Amino acid sequence: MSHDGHHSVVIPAPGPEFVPHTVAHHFDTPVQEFQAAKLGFWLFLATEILLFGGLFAAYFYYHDLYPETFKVGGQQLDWKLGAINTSVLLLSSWTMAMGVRSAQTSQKQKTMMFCALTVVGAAIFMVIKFFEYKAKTEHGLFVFPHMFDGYQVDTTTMTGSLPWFTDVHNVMVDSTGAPLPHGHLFFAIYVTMTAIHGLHVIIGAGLILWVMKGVAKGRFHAGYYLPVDLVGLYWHLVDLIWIFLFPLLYLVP
Amino acid sequence: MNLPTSFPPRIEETPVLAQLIQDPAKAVNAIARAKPPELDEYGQLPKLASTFDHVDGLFYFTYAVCIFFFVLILGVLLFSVVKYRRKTFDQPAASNSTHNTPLEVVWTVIPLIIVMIMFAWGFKGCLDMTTVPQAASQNTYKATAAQWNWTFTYPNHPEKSRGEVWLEVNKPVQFLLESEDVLHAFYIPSMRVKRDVIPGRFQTVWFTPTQLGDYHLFCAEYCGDSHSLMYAQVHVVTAEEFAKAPWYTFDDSTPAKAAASGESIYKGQCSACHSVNGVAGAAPSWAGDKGLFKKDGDKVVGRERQVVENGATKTVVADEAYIRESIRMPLAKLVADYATKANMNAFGPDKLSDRELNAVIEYMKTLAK
Amino acid sequence: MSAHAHNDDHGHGELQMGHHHVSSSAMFFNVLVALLILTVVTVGASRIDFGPANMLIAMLIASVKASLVILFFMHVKWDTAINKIVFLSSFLFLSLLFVFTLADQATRRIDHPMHVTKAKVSKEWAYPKPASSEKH
Amino acid sequence: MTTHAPVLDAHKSHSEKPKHYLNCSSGFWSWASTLDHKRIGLMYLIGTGLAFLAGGLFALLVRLHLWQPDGMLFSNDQYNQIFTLHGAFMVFLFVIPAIPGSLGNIVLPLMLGAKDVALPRLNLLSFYLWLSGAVLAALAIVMGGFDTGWTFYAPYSLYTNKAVVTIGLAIFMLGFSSIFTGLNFIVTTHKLRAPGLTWFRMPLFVWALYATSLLQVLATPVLGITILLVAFERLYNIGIFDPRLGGDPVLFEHFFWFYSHPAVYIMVLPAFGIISELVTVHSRKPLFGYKLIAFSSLAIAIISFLVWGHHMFTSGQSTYAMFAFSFLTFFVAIPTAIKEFSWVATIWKGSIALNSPMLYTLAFLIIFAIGGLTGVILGSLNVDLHLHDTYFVVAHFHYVMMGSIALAFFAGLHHWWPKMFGVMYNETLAKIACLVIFVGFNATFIPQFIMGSQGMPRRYATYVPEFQPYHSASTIGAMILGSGVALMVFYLVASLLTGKKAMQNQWGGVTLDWMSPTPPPLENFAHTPKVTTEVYDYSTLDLKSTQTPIG
Repeated sequence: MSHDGHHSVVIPAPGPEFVPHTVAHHFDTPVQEFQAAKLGFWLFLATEILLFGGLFAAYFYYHDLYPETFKVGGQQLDWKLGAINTSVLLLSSWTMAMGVRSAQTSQKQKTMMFCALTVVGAAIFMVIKFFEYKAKTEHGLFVFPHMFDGYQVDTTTMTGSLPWFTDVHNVMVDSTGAPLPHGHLFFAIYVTMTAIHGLHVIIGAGLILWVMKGVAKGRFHAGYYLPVDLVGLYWHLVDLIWIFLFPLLYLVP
Repeated sequence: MNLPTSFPPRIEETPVLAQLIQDPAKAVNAIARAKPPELDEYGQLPKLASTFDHVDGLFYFTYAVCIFFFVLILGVLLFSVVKYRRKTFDQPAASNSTHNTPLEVVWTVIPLIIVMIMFAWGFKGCLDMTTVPQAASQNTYKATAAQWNWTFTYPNHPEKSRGEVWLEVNKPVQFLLESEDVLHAFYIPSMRVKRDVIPGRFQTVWFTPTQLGDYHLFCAEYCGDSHSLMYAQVHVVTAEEFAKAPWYTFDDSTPAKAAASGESIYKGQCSACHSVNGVAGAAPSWAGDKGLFKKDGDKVVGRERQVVENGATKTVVADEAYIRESIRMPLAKLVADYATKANMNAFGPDKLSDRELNAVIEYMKTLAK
Repeated sequence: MSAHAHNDDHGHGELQMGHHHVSSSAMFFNVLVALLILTVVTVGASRIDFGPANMLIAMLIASVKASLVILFFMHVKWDTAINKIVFLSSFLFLSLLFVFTLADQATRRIDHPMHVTKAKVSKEWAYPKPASSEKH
Repeated sequence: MTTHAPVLDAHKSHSEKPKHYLNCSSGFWSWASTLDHKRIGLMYLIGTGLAFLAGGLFALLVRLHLWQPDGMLFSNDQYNQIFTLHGAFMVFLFVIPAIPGSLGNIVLPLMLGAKDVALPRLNLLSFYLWLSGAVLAALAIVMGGFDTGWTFYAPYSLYTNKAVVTIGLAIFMLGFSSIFTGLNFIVTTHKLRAPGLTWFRMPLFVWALYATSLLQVLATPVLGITILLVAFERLYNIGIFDPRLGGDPVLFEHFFWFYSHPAVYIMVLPAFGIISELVTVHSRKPLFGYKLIAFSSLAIAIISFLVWGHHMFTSGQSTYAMFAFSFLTFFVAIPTAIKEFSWVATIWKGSIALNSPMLYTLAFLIIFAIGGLTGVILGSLNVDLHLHDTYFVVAHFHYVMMGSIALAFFAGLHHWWPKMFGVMYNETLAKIACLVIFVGFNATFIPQFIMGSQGMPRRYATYVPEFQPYHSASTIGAMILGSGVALMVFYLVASLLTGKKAMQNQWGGVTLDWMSPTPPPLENFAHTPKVTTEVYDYSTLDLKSTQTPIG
């Protein structure tokens, strides 16, 4: 993309362990490049908020329609695990913020360490999530192996059942022992929200690993730390969503 | 992966553009019998047959406003194009004005006032249409929508009617709308009423029919294959005629009368899917080589047909017992050609009494050849 | 982790990438502590029944936590005006979805008390039974 | 104005032909991996153009089928698939991406004096997402088709045994393609404006694209999650929209229209932008009420988020919600009316060149007046209860979506065609085609207004016989319309092969897009231009450039 008249701007490396950064050809200044990318990323984060927003709207809608179902459903989740996971994510958000800070101040080793700690946090989060899902399967509240079995209708009695929702301990009942309306709905929403969130955790961890590759090569320093910053923002967003998911799902108000 | 297609979908599986034949059910559909309603004096709307005259009033008011603005815009446009046409390539504009604040205020404020009038008028009318008066709620019908037919339950009569409904003139009526499967919409153009029918809850609609006559009732919310065949007729009759319960025509005192009654049930409930001319449609035809009954001398006997029961193919005779089971529990034995398209709702005794079922079978027998 | 505080350099870094703000480690740590404390508060508040205000209180605490993350961890406090507007507007437009959808649902029941039954119309639609007899 | 062209390869510099973005490199890979906004725009143009032709073909089949009450060609099931294909192709593959993707991509950076869009790689990704979505949509036809209507209303879309998950995935991709285009344009407009190009010196096409982009970014994600939930519902019966499982189909409608009403403005705002641009250039007169038009674009964008419930007046919303939505709906009429009046006032006392882009523009102004005004009829609550889901609505939104947006797209295409390719099409044929399209369009949809107000419901494969005269008239109109479009495609393609050279500044525009060489070189401007004059100041126009052929 080199041609007459245009010389790309180069940001020098602050030290021998770093490499310089060349500003993309269509930007006149590094500031322009930085701000453009950052604005673009904030816009992307806004779309993520709205994407999750649809799920939250559905949550509130049905929480309003079937309050008892949601209350009892929430009691089936282990709030202690939820609280631990919340703390893990908050800690990892902190390590990510520190990672970005280290990149801003050209501290290569510390950037590496903090990014690695963040990935460890992501891993702990997903492992705990796995055990929670496993418990849901065992209790018949969301039987993952049967999730694609469809809605089974007994054609003689004309009653339907969901293979993924068997409620083996008969917990989705009201105080008189009568089944609550649409007990499955809480768990459907729980799994959908946490699974999409979990997917973001995995993607975020992948992005951090990718950034660590660049850190190792010395590409990010005080002059150019944009990718670290953006991935950091993404990771904080994942944390942000969980901050709302935790009280809504584990401590249903 | 098991997609949730086993219940209620009754959508025939037809490869795109593969089957260029017409739907056989059309020929017998009630639509063919429909008599067009009159139009009003401007020829734009069907003649109003209810008390909701504010719909017409606002419609024509808005229409007039639209025509005024359209003519205004068109006039200025055409005048400018003729008068200020560029004749030489370097001709400058006759004026370089970039704004005119009074003019801009005028064309912001005047439309604003006009649309606020429209809003208030429309909302007042809408309140009228959604607030059910006492008199109407005491005359509550139930309209049950299913793919693809309408069934009506009357306030003071045990019999239902299908594909047709009778109303008393000048008596406010409320319809309680329920759906058995997907979204439908209850739409009577001449009465100016429309309401979606939503599965899982009741919707209501009310009006006062003021003109005697027959009116269209359409399904206005897309509901699948035979959406356009989901038609019913509204008969507005005098109080004397209404007292005779004209929808109650069921008579099985003789086999011939039973067959006639069966035929009318067929037209209301079955004709959207089952043909009686031997052409296969969304469901097996009742007549023809793969039909139900055949003539054996002067006796009418059931034909043999291939069915799938619990996944196994077997041959059965289409006799009364088989037909009764197929209506009460349609998914028990599936006709082999349609085994993958399991698509019929069960007709329990609440929908089709034993006597009615026998009448339908009586009608089926008249199709034997 | 406060051991890292010794090499803090407060204030602004190099201006190669435009004005950017390097926050102090101590500040990040304080925010983290606040977030963890608020998590405990969330759990504690859920143990007390405030009646209809339960949801409001839970969401309020979550919003405070979210604001901390947004302002400090995500540096929004020091970001450009346009970036602030962009991110805030996503919440604003989301609230439109919430307000109109939930308002419709809530006022529908005033319209037609019948909707309170909010359940099966025709008997063919049983609730999916918690089929405890039917073990998978 | 300079005709500087970047010299890419020294050994080719002896070539006499000036290098521009079309001939600076060649070969499949140079296009498939290009980051140049103009090349990506051209690929969008070809892709969305083909989608338009496919969607148009489906429309002609629909119209042919409806020639007689029992239907002519298809079974009901096939008809339902064809009208769904028509709607889905036109909406998701053509109308939403066409103007931003093709003309927007090509013109926006030129108008800003930028070398490219801010995020060129994202731009290419956005095109490939569009392409994957298109391929997947085509695959869905083979995998069993889809017959839900483009609206995917639950619960029918949950129960039908067609390829709904596949088409849902396609729409998810198309949605993100649209988001990324919008995101890119916002960033470009904020960060890459040439020095001196203040917000109120930006051409109105840029303002319109900017407002569109806000909608794309803020509304489309909700469609994404809605479609995802429909897919989950079909795959593992979550019950959010399924009434059998306690879900509420009306919630689906809320989610869907939260996106799809703003989507109407995602479609129409760029069209407004094109018309604003063309009206001033071809009248050679500053745009009347520039600031009001610019702000009305933003006003429309914001109000459009508050009115989605007017698609649901019959679907069992509460009366309170209907009140709010109807009230707010009427407010959209005001900025829209302001635009229409301002365009007409710009033409008044202008120097009006009756060339083909201007003819398309005039056709737009007339058709959009009808489309907009009939929208007012539908905004009234009680009248809508009668007209909702009838052919009146069908005719209304075709007047807006086909009549206005497609015509504006054609107008813009004719306007920037010489800029994009350096050749001119046959003006006589172009004028004939414009007339044929205008006549055919009105012949198709005026009968639909009439039968709609008489109660003809939409999405009917068969109909009561009394509507046959209108349906037949509409079918004849559609054939005329189809032949007009065919003629247009013919002379546009022919111009690429045999067209005569365009002028440097074919129409006498004074915005930055006409200041770069024609066709533009790879990075648009040899030097970043500096803007010193107000927008649409025709006293600065160099009249000679409108008479000097390129090259």
